[in-house]
Amino acid sequence: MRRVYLDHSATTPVDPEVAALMMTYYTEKYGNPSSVHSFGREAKQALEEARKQVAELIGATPPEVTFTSGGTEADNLAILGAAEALRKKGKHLITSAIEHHAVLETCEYLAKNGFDLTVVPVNEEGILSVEDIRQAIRPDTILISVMHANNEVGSILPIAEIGKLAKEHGITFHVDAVQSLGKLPIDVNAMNVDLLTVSSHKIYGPKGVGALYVRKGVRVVPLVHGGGQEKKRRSGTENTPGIIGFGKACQIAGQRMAEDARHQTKLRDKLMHGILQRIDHVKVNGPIGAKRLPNNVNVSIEFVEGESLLLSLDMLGIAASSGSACTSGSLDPSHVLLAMGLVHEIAHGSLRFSLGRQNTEEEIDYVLEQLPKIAERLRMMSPLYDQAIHTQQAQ
Amino acid sequence: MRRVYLDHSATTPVDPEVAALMMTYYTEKYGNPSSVHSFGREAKQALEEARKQVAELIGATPPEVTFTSGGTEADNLAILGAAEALRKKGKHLITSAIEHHAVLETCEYLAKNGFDLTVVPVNEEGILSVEDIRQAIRPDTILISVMHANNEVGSILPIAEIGKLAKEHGITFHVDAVQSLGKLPIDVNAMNVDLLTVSSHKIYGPKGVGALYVRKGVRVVPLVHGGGQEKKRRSGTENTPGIIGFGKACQIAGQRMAEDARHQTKLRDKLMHGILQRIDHVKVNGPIGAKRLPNNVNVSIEFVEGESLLLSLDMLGIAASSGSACTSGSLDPSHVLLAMGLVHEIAHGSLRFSLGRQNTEEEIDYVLEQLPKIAERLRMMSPLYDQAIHTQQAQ
Amino acid sequence: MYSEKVMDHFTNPRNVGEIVNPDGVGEVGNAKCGDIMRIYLDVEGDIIKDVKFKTFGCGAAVATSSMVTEMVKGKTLDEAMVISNAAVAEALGGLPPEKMHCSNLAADALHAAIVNYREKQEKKE
Amino acid sequence: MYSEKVMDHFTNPRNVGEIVNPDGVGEVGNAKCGDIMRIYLDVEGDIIKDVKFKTFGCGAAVATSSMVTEMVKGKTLDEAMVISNAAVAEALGGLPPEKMHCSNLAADALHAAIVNYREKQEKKE
Ligand SMILES: Cc1ncc(COP(=O)(O)O)c(C=O)c1O
Ligand SMILES: Cc1ncc(COP(=O)(O)O)c(C=O)c1O
Repeated sequence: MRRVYLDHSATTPVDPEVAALMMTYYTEKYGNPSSVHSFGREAKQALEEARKQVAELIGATPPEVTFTSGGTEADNLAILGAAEALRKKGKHLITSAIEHHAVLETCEYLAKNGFDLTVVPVNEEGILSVEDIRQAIRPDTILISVMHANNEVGSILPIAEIGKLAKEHGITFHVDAVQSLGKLPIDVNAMNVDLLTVSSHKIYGPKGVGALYVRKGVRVVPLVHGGGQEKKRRSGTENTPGIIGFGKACQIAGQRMAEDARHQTKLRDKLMHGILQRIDHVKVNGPIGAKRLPNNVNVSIEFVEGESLLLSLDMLGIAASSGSACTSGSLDPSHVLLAMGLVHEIAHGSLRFSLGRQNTEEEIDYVLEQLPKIAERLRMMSPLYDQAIHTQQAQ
Repeated sequence: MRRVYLDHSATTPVDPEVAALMMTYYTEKYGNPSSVHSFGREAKQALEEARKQVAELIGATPPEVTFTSGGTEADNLAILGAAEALRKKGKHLITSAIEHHAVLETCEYLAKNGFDLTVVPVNEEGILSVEDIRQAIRPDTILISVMHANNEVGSILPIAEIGKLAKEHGITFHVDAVQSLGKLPIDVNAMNVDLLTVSSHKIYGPKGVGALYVRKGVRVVPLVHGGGQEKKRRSGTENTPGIIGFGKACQIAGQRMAEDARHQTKLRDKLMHGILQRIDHVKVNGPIGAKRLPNNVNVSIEFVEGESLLLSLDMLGIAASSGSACTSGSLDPSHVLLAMGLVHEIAHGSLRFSLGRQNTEEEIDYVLEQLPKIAERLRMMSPLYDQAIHTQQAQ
Repeated sequence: MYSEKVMDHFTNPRNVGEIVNPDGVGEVGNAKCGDIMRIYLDVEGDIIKDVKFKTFGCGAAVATSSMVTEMVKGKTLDEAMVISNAAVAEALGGLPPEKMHCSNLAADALHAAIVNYREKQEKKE
Repeated sequence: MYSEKVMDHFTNPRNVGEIVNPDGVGEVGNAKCGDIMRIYLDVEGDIIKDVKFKTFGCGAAVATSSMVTEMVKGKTLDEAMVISNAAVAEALGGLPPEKMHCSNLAADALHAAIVNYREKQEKKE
């Protein structure tokens, strides 16, 4: 069966060049980078090369990059680690309503353990106002954590402005850049970021690898204790093949960023407009144009439920995702869509297509051919649809 | 140049069959196991298969296995997580003097944060007495953490007896089985273990993957917050290819355990006896015979320093390790050797060879041919050697 | 995730649609929680002659709706009243645990339709 | 880890050995910390005619010992006294940071040997 993968914000395939490089480090250059011998030294050298590659993509210096087991751990290390390091200075944290669970849950864990948390709202496009952050700042604010781009609706947040504000107030600033890495230029200095989370498996690197940028001079208390690897910031035998793969993926992403953005923006707009043309009662979620990630399409198909859409697409080989409660394992639909003011029934019907390097126009045509039929079929089954149609006709 | 890898306790090469399987999950079956679509489902299915494979090797049920980013994280999750979960019950922890840093440092972190810690000593073979554990137990003891086999000297500890004791007293029992997995039979039920740490890269699986066995009914507070993966015990997108590799490595290790042990015991004894025959003033560290891991050789070559030995071996392509301070990054030699009562100068001269599946008799012959020359050369340089020889002659 | 039988009922749902002037209608759920099921009944004597459904919800919601209609067509109302959500799930070869509570409401919708029918009958009498 | 020059001095250490009846001997370090360096001097007038070392220690310890002997052979005692550990490390093309303190003591051993020589001379006088 034909398979069209449009869920790159969930995870990406590993670039074949990256995978081939990793293979070498699994089976041949398999030394432990802490070892004195040549097996260890060749691993160590490659590890440091990867650190350089990651640093380069975000405008950092290599010693400021700490490797972790992924974006989630990096978010936790940033937030728990900075809060612990700064707890004598204050106990107030600021974050946004549309952060990833890795940030929100961690902030909420702290809120339950003696810290105060302000969650700044977003507008209907999924963007927060810098003014709201300014208003939230208190004398005891120690940390602001705001994502660079949102994983569900692709909204891009005004990080540089928040960074300026945080710097003025001497507040540590953490940015979750998992979704923007490789898609938008990142410069930790120009953006005045102190801590920045990145993850490998969203940029054609392997799963289970991420990194936290920690600005020189900023302290984070480690989460994991042991052998003292990663300059004592993160103990545990380094996942060298994974890290090396991540480094390579960063290098490739840096080289291809403009080309990738151009390609994906084109497909994005084709898909978004195509859906709006072919299906009525569709709402676009997130901003339109430059404030949106080049690879994100998010629409709500009214009167139908997200998981049903996903299953129907899946039977045709099309992989997408939804903010429906049924796909999140919780009883509520996506907190991001709700924070943007969507009513529950529309949030339940949300559908995210996230594009990748390998997608083609032809694949988009296939989706545009199939999706209207699916929506039609599910709407014919939906008690909400005839209600709405009747109401409309009555008006 | 010829390369002989004898540092398998530091890390192992990935089994080619394991690596090939992982490759598929990097580049083809790359879905996120949380996704609804077929890419997600095939990843999820393989993940659960791996959970079964790991569970099987330790006599557990699959839901009792939580995947982590390695042995270090699993040790931390066990100790920090159980201590946090049980802090209302008591605050006393017991561990041994020869644990890995991942356990010792974590226990010491807790000791600095309101818990009491008893570190039970070991004898000159690197084995503790169950009686000492019994003596250490207090009414408020909540956790005992003892390793199954030591990574430096290969001593095997009386886990089943400690498990019995812990159970009698209703104390949670954690075992670091990183070095014994695949080498010794493990049965969490027969051994009365509540929490058990394993790591993939010591058994021909990939680095950056491990697991914590958590007995049904035992609670550990998570270290990492977020999307709620691994039944909320460990958030973060699962490292599916790594986990699948680990599962496969467990399966292979289970099948080969007896054969591996036979092969490595033979090489171990050949190497150990060969060194004793060919070099004078050599001390064996750790037990001799059945209480020693099949793949561990640890000797102190008196009057010479460990790193010099390693470098000299490395120049001949032989990879080994040492408990010398110079290789640990600290100012003291191995805490394990010191706990066994070795004087500093002898601990500094320790040399560990850890054998693996692929090692051959011929490789051992090569080491036995080269090592005496190296020892001789370094001793000729050593001010301790002529002192000792003069003292001896004077007697 | 879903069994083959669930996927079959999701892909080819039985008895989907409306009955014009039904003898009974039942609806459960709400859009907030993401599942709404409506069941229409045509009753002759004590027998369910025809049954149709409309459902807004996930795969499990559609499949349980479809399954329940198949299970009760031709049955007496009393027989239909004792069919539980669990029985529907079982007839589908099981549901994922997280779907057992929120999306497994089709029997409730059926029961609501029967109650609605009986209420109407009482009024007539 | 180590530069080529360090490895060269480790592999082919210059001036390793003892001087029988040396004019001066210096020793620093102790076995506890893992590094002991002993330096023997043969002095003629003010000039270091011969120098030998024995070292127990890591690669850096051996290499710095070897390097310092090479640096001072033929030099005056005063010239030798101003050679620092840092200068030895630099002559080796640098050392890993963690080796700069614990294993970089060869100049100290040399200085101790010179002091020993001078003390002996004073006694003779
Ligand atoms: C914005 C954002 N932050 C954090 C994460 C977590 O990263 P990881 O999947 O590497 O744990 C993700 C992806 O799941 C994400 O999209
Ligand atoms: C006994 C023991 N425990 C824990 C660890 C840590 O495991 P990992 O290297 O997977 O972090 C190791 C290995 O380094 C070990 O030998």
